Amino acid sequence: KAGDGNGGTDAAAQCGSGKEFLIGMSQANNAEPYRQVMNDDITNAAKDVPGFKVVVSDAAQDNSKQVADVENFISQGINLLIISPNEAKPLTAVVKKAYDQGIPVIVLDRKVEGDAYTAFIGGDNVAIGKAAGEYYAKTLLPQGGKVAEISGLPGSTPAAERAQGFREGIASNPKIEIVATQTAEWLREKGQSVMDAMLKAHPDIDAVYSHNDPMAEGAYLAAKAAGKESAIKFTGIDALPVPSGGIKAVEQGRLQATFQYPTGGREAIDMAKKILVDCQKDVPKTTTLGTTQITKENAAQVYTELGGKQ
Amino acid sequence: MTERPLVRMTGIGKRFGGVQACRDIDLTITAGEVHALLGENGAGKSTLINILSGVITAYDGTIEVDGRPVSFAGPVDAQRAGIATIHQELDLVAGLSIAENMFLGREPRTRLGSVDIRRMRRQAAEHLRTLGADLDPRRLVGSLRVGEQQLVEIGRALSLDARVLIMDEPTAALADAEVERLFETIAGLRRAGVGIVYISHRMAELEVIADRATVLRNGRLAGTVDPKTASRDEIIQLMVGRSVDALFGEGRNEPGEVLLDVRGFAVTPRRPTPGRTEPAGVDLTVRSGEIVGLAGLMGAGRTELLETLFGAGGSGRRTGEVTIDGRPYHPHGPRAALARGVAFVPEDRRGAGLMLEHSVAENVVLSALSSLTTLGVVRRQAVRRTVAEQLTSLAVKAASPAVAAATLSGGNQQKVVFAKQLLTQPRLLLLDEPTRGVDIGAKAEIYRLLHRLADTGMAILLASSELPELRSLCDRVVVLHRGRTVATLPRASATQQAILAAANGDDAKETR
Amino acid sequence: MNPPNPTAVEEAPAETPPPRRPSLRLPRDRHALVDNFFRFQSLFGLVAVFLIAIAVSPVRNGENIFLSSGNLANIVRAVSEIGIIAVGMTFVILIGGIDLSVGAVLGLAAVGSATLMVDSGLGILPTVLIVLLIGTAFGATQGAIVARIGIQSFIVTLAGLQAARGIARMWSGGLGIPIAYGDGPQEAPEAFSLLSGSINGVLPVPAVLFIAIGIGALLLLRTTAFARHVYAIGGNEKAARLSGVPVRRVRIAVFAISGLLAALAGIIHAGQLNQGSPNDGSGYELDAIAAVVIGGTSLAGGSGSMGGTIAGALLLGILNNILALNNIDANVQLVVKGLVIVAAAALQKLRPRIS
Amino acid sequence: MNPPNPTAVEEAPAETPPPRRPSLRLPRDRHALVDNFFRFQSLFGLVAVFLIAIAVSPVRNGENIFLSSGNLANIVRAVSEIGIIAVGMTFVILIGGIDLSVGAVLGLAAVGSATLMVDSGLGILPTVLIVLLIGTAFGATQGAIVARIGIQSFIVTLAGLQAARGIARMWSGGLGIPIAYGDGPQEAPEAFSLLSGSINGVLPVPAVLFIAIGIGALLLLRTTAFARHVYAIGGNEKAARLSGVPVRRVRIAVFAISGLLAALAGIIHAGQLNQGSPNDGSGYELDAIAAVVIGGTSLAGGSGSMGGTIAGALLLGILNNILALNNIDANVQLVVKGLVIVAAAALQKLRPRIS
Ligand SMILES: Nc1ncnc2c1ncn2[C@@H]1O[C@H](COP(=O)(O)OP(=O)(O)OP(=O)(O)O)[C@@H](O)[C@H]1O
Ligand SMILES: Nc1ncnc2c1ncn2[C@@H]1O[C@H](COP(=O)(O)OP(=O)(O)OP(=O)(O)O)[C@@H](O)[C@H]1O
Ligand SMILES: [Mg+2]
Ligand SMILES: [Mg+2]
Repeated sequence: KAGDGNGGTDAAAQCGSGKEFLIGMSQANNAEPYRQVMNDDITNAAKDVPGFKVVVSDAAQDNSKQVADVENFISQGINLLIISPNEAKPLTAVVKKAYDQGIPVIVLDRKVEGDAYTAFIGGDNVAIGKAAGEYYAKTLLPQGGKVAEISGLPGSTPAAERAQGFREGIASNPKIEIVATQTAEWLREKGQSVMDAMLKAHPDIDAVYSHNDPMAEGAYLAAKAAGKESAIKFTGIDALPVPSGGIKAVEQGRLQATFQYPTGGREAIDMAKKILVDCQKDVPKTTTLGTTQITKENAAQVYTELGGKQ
Repeated sequence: MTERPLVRMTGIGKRFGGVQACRDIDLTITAGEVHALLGENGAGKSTLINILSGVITAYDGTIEVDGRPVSFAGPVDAQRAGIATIHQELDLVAGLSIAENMFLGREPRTRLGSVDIRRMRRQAAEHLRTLGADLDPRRLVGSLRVGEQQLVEIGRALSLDARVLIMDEPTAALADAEVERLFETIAGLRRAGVGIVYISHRMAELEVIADRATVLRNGRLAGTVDPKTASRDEIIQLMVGRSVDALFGEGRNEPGEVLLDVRGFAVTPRRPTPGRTEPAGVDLTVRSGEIVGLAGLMGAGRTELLETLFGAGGSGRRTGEVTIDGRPYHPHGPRAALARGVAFVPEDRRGAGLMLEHSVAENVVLSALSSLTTLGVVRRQAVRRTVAEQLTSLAVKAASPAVAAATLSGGNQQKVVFAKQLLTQPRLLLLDEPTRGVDIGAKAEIYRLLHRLADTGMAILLASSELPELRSLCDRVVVLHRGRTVATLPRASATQQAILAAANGDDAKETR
Repeated sequence: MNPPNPTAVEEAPAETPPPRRPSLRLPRDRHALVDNFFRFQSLFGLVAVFLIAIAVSPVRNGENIFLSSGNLANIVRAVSEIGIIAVGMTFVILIGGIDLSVGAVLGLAAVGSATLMVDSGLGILPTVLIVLLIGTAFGATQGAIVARIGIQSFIVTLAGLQAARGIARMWSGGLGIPIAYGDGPQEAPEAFSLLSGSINGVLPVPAVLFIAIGIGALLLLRTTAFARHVYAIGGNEKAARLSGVPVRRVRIAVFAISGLLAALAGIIHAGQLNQGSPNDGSGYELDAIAAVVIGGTSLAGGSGSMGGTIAGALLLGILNNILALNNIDANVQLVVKGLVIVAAAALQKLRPRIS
Repeated sequence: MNPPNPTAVEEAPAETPPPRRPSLRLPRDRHALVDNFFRFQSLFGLVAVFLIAIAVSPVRNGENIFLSSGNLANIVRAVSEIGIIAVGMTFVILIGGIDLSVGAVLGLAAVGSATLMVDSGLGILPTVLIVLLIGTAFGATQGAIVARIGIQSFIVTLAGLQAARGIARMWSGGLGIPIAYGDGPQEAPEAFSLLSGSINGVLPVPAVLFIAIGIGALLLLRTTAFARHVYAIGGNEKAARLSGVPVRRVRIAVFAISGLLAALAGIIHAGQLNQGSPNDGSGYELDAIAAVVIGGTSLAGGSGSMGGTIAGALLLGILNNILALNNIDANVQLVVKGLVIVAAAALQKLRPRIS
C-alpha cells in the first residue's frame, strides 16, 4: 500500500536529540475521567523528555470535531500525532492523511482501520470483561447468584466489548444469572438512579457488574441509601490512579474489585521518544496492554505503582 | 343606490364566555352607500364586522351575500366574496415593508414564480398616493408612525378591489389632512358602487360622509337613523340611552403655580432614528390645575416630547432646561419620572400600555404596586378594593377584573391604561391621544375626569390630533412643528385656523 | 399649591352618577367551577402519567413496586436537582428568557463544594455560602449582559455554559474531586453527607429541599410584587417599563436566582455523590426547561406557574422511573419518553383559550 | 372658566380644508447609506473575528497558517454540516419556533445512509432520496404537531430529538455502521466517497454544498412569497392569518425544510466519515442555533437574514480554528469561546433599532 513504510519518514528524517518536537494529542473527549488521566499521563511523561511539547485537543465526543482537530494539527506542522479516536472508521481517513504526510502516528486505546499508522497501543476490553467474568465465576460468586449489569453508553465499543467479555467469563459458572441490564451512560449519577430502580425491581441482587468505576460508585450510593450496601458486591472497570478513581474505592471498601484499563499514555510517550529522539525505525506495530485485577489486597500498592497522587 | 342589498345579515348573535357581545342584530349593506355603525365602546360593532369579515366563524344568525347564504371559514373566504376589512387594531407585520404588508398572502408573481417586487411596490405606491400618502413602499412598517400604519391598512383594503369595504375606526390615528383625503377616496368608491361600512367615534365625520347610520347599544340594535337629518343629540340618545350634554358640568378653578417649565429644550440623538422627531427647541409651561394641549401635524414630535418628559424617549444629549416645581428635572427613566409625580398614558395602548394576556386587575395595579404591598407581599384585599374602585370610577366595562385585557373593547382598554396611571397619584399627567377610539359618552367622562383632576391641582399636558378636542378642553394650546414650539395660543385665540397655520409652520411657504 | 387629592379621583363619580349601565356578567358559579378545574391543569399530565405508572408497574409479592414508599421517595430524590434548577428556570422563562448555563453552573458548584471543603479545608457553612455566591454572581453577570447590552439570553447563557464548564474543569484539573468525610485534613465535615441521607429513613434530604424550595417559590410567585413584575416583563416589556417596573433590575435578579438555585443543586449533587465532578450536570438545562414547559409555562414569557413546573419535574421523574422499573431497552425508552412528553404537553392544551 | 362645550368637541374639520402639507421627509440618501451599512451588520462580527484570526495566527516558514488555502478550506468544511443545519434552523427561528431535533435527525440520516447502502445494497440515488424523505417526514410530523395541536416547538422537537436518537440506535443496533466502498455486497458505491473529497483538490465538496445551499436559501428568502409568509408568521401571526397566509401549511413546511436539511447534513456526515453512527450530531442543534442567533436573527421570530446565518456559522468555524491553531488549552478554549460569542453578539447590537 502507498502509505506503508513511507509514513513517518519525514519526521524520522528530522529525528535526533537536542531538538524541539511538537506532539499533537487528539483526545476523543475530556469529559471522561479515564481520558483526562490519559491526557495527564501523556503530559506528565512528556515533561521528562527534553524538547517535547504536547498540545491536547478535545473532540468532545464528536467524530467530525476530531477530524477537524487532526486537520488543524497537520496545518500547524506537528512532528508526531497521538490520537485516541472517538470511533475507528470516521478517523481512519484523516489519520492516514497525517501518516501519508510523513507524520508518525501513535493510536491509543481505540483503533483505526487499515494500517496507515505507526503504532497502536491499547488495552483489550473483551479480555478485561472476561477477566471480570472469571472473577465473578470463581471468586466473587462461586455458588452462583443474581447479577445486575450497568452498562456504558449504548453504541460505544467498550460498552459492547465489556458486556461480551463478561458473558464469556461467567460462562463457566451457569449458576450466575444476569437479571437486569440498564445503561447509565458511563455517569455516576445515572448509575445511582438506575440502581434505585433495579433495587426495586430486583431486591435480591447479589452483585453489580458495572462497565466503569463511576457507575459502580453511583450504584453503591443507591444501595447504601436503601441500606443494602453490604449485601451486594460491586465491581467496576478502569482503576484510575486518582483520588476519585476505582482503586481508591476498592481500597476504601466500596468496590469489591476493579480491573485496570490502562491509559497507555506513558507508553505512548516512550514510543514517541524512541521514534523522534532515538530515531528508532521499527517500533512494534501493536502493543496490547494487560489488565490488573485490583482487590483490597493489592489496591494501595497498585495505586502507588501507577503514580497516583495521594 | 341600487335596491338589492349586497350583504344582508340577519339575527346575528355572538357570545364570548359570559359576554353577549351581539344579540339578534340585522344589518344590510347596499351598493353605493356609506353605512355608519355607531355605538359606545363595547357595543359590539367590531364583533359584528368581525363576523362579516370571516374573523369570527362561530356565531348565530345568517349572512347572505348577493342573496345567497354564505358561511366563511376564514378571512380569505370573505375577501374572495368581495368583502375587505380595515380592522380596528392595526395588524401589520413590523418586519416587512409597506409593499410586502399590502400584498401579504396574495403576492404578485413573476413568470419564474418569484415575487414580482417591482409590481408590488408600484401598485402599493399607487394605492398610497390615492390616499395622499407619499410613503416609500420599501420602508419597514415597524418604522412608521401609527397614523402612517393606518394609511397602509387602508391602502391594503383598497387594493383588494372589494365590493364591500368595512372600515373599523379608520381615522382614529389620522390627522385632519389624511382624513380628508380618505373621505375623497370613500366618495369615489361610493360612486363606483362599493358598499361601505364605516365605524367611527367622531360624530362630525358621520355627518359628512354617512348615508345611513345603524346604532348598537349593549350588543342590540338600538335604531337606524339618517345622520344628515337626525340631530346629534338624537343619535347620542340612541347610543348612550341618555343625553350627553348633561354630562358636562361645573366651572374651573384658577390655575395655580407653574408646575412644569420647559425652556429651550432639545435632544440631539447620537444617531438619528428615521421617523423620530426629537424635541428641538421646546418652550412651554404647565401650571398646577391647568390643562395644556399639544398640537401639531403628524410627526411634529408631540409623542417624542411626552416620551422624553417621561424619561422614555430616545437617547441623546439634552440641552435647555426642564424644571418641576422650580427644581431641575432630568428623568432618566419612567421610574424616576413616576417618583417625581409624573405619569404618562402612551398613545399605543396595545404595544406600550397593556399586557394584553394579563387580567384587567393586574394591569390596573401594576404601576402602583409599591403602595399596595407590605414587605414586598401584595395585599390582595387592598388590590381588589383599589381595582374595583378604579374600574367603577372610570366606568370600565369588563365582565370582571379577572378577564384578560385583550377581551375588552378598544375604548375600555384605553380606560384601563388611564386607571393604571391615575393610581400613581401623579401631579403632572402626560397624555398622548387619550381619547383615541373612545366613544362619545366615555370621552365626555374622560373630559370630566380631566377637569376634576385639574381641579385637584394636577397639571395636565395632552397631545391630540383632534383639534376640537384641544380647543374645548385646554386652557392653552402649544403648537409644535418639527420638534419646535412655534406658537402658544391661549384658549380664546386657539381657533382651528390659528392652530393649523402655526402647525404648518414655515413648511408651507418653503416648499409649495 | 395643593397636592392632588387622591380621594377626589375615586369619590367624584358619586356627585353626578352616570346611569350605571349593567355590565354584562358571567354566571359566576359555573365559571368559577370550570376555571378552578383548568387552573390545575398543569397537573393533568402528572396525574395521567402517575395512573399509567401504577397500572404498568411490575408487582412483586402483591406489592405494586412503583407505589412502594421507597420507590416514590427515590423518584423525588432523583428529580430533586433538576427540579430545583427548574424552579429557577421558571422565573427566567416567565420573563421570556432562557438559561442554558444551569447544568454547567451545577458542575462548577459541585467542584467548588468539593474543592473548598476537601482541599481548602473550609467548613460547611463558608463553603455553601461561597458556592452559592459564585452561582448567584455568575447568574447576575449573565443577567446584566442580557439586560444592559440587550443580547438574547439564549446566546449569553450558551456562552455562559461554555465558560462555566471551562472554569470548572480548570479548577478541578478535569477530574472529579472525591469527598471523604471525617475530621482530618483533606476531609469534609461529616454533616455534609446528610445531603445523601434521609429524614426518618424515608424522606431523602434532597427531595425535602426540592419540595421546600418549590413551595417557597410558589408562594413568592403568588404573593409578591416582584412576581408581578416578572409576569409583567414577560407579558409586555415596554408596558412594564412605562409602568415603572424596574425592568433591568428584575431581569438581573431573575438570572441571579437561576444561578443561585443551580449552585444549590450543585452542592446537593456533590453531597449526594460524595464527589464534585466538573462534567456533571451536562444536559440538565434541557431537562429543566422541559419540566418548566411541560408544566404549562410559555417560552414566550408572561404566563405560567410554579406548581406546573413542580408537576412537570415530577412527571419526568416518574417517567424515567417507570421505564427503568420495567427494564425497558434504553433506546426504546428514548422513543417512549419523547412520545409521552408530547402527549403530556398536548394534555395541557385542553385549557380553553382566549380569543 | 367656561365649561367646555360638548358640541364643540365634534366640530366638523371638513369646513375649513387645511392646506396640503408635505409630510416630513428624511434626507433619503444619507439614510440609504447608513441603512446599507447596517444591513450587512451580521458581517461585522465575522469580519472582526477574521481580522483578529489573521493577526493572531501562528506563522510558519513565513506563511500565515490561518490564511493558507488548505486551512481556509478546512474551516468551511468543518462548519458545513452545522451550516446546512443552521440554514434550515433559520426558517424555523424566523417563524418564532426552534428545532432541537436536528442533531438527532443528522444521526438518524447518517445511520440510514450507511444501512441502506451497505446492508440493503441500495444505490446512491435511492438511498439519498429515502433518507431525505425520512428527514423531511420527520420534520413535517413535528411541524404538524406544532401547528395543529399548538404545542410549543421546543417541547415537540425535544421529544423528537429523543425519538430520533432512539430510532437511530435501534436501527443501527447501537453501533456505528462503517461504510466500505466497492462493488461487492456490503459495499457502498465508490461515488459516495466523493462527499469526503474536494473539487480540484481545493474546495471540499461539503463546503461547496453548504455554500450552494446557503445561497439558494438566501435567494429563496429574498424572492419568494413563501419567505414573506415566514417573516409574517414570525412577526405577527394574527396579521398573517388575517391576510390569508396559510399559517399552518407554512409552519409545517418550515419544519419539513429543517428536517430535510438535517437529513442532508447527515448524508454528508456519513460520506465524510465513512460511517453512519447513531450518536453523531449530538449537540449540533445548539451550535446551529448559535450560528443563527449570532447572525442576528431574533429568537422571537420575524426578523433575521440568511446571510447572517452563513456569517454566523463561518464565525464559529473560524473561532474554533484559530483557538486550535494557537494550541489554546481545551478548557481555556471553552471560556474564550463563550466570551467571543457574546462579544460578536454585542457587535450586532450596533444596529439602530426600530420602535
Ligand atoms: N375575544 C373576546 N373574548 C371575550 N370578550 C370579547 C372578545 N371580543 C370582544 N369581547 C367583548 O364583546 C363586547 C363587544 O366588543 P366589541 O369589540 O365588538 O366592541 P366595539 O363596539 O367594537 O367597541 P369599541 O368602540 O371600543 O371598539 C365587549 O364587551 C368585549 O369585551
Ligand atoms: N422610525 C421610528 N423608530 C422608532 N419610533 C418611531 C419611529 N417612527 C415613529 N416612531 C414612534 O411611533 C409613534 C407614532 O407616531 P405617531 O404616528 O403618533 O405620530 P404623531 O402622533 O402623528 O406625531 P407626533 O410625533 O407629533 O406625536 C411615536 O411614538 C414615535 O416616536
Ligand atoms: Mg371596536
Ligand atoms: Mg403622537
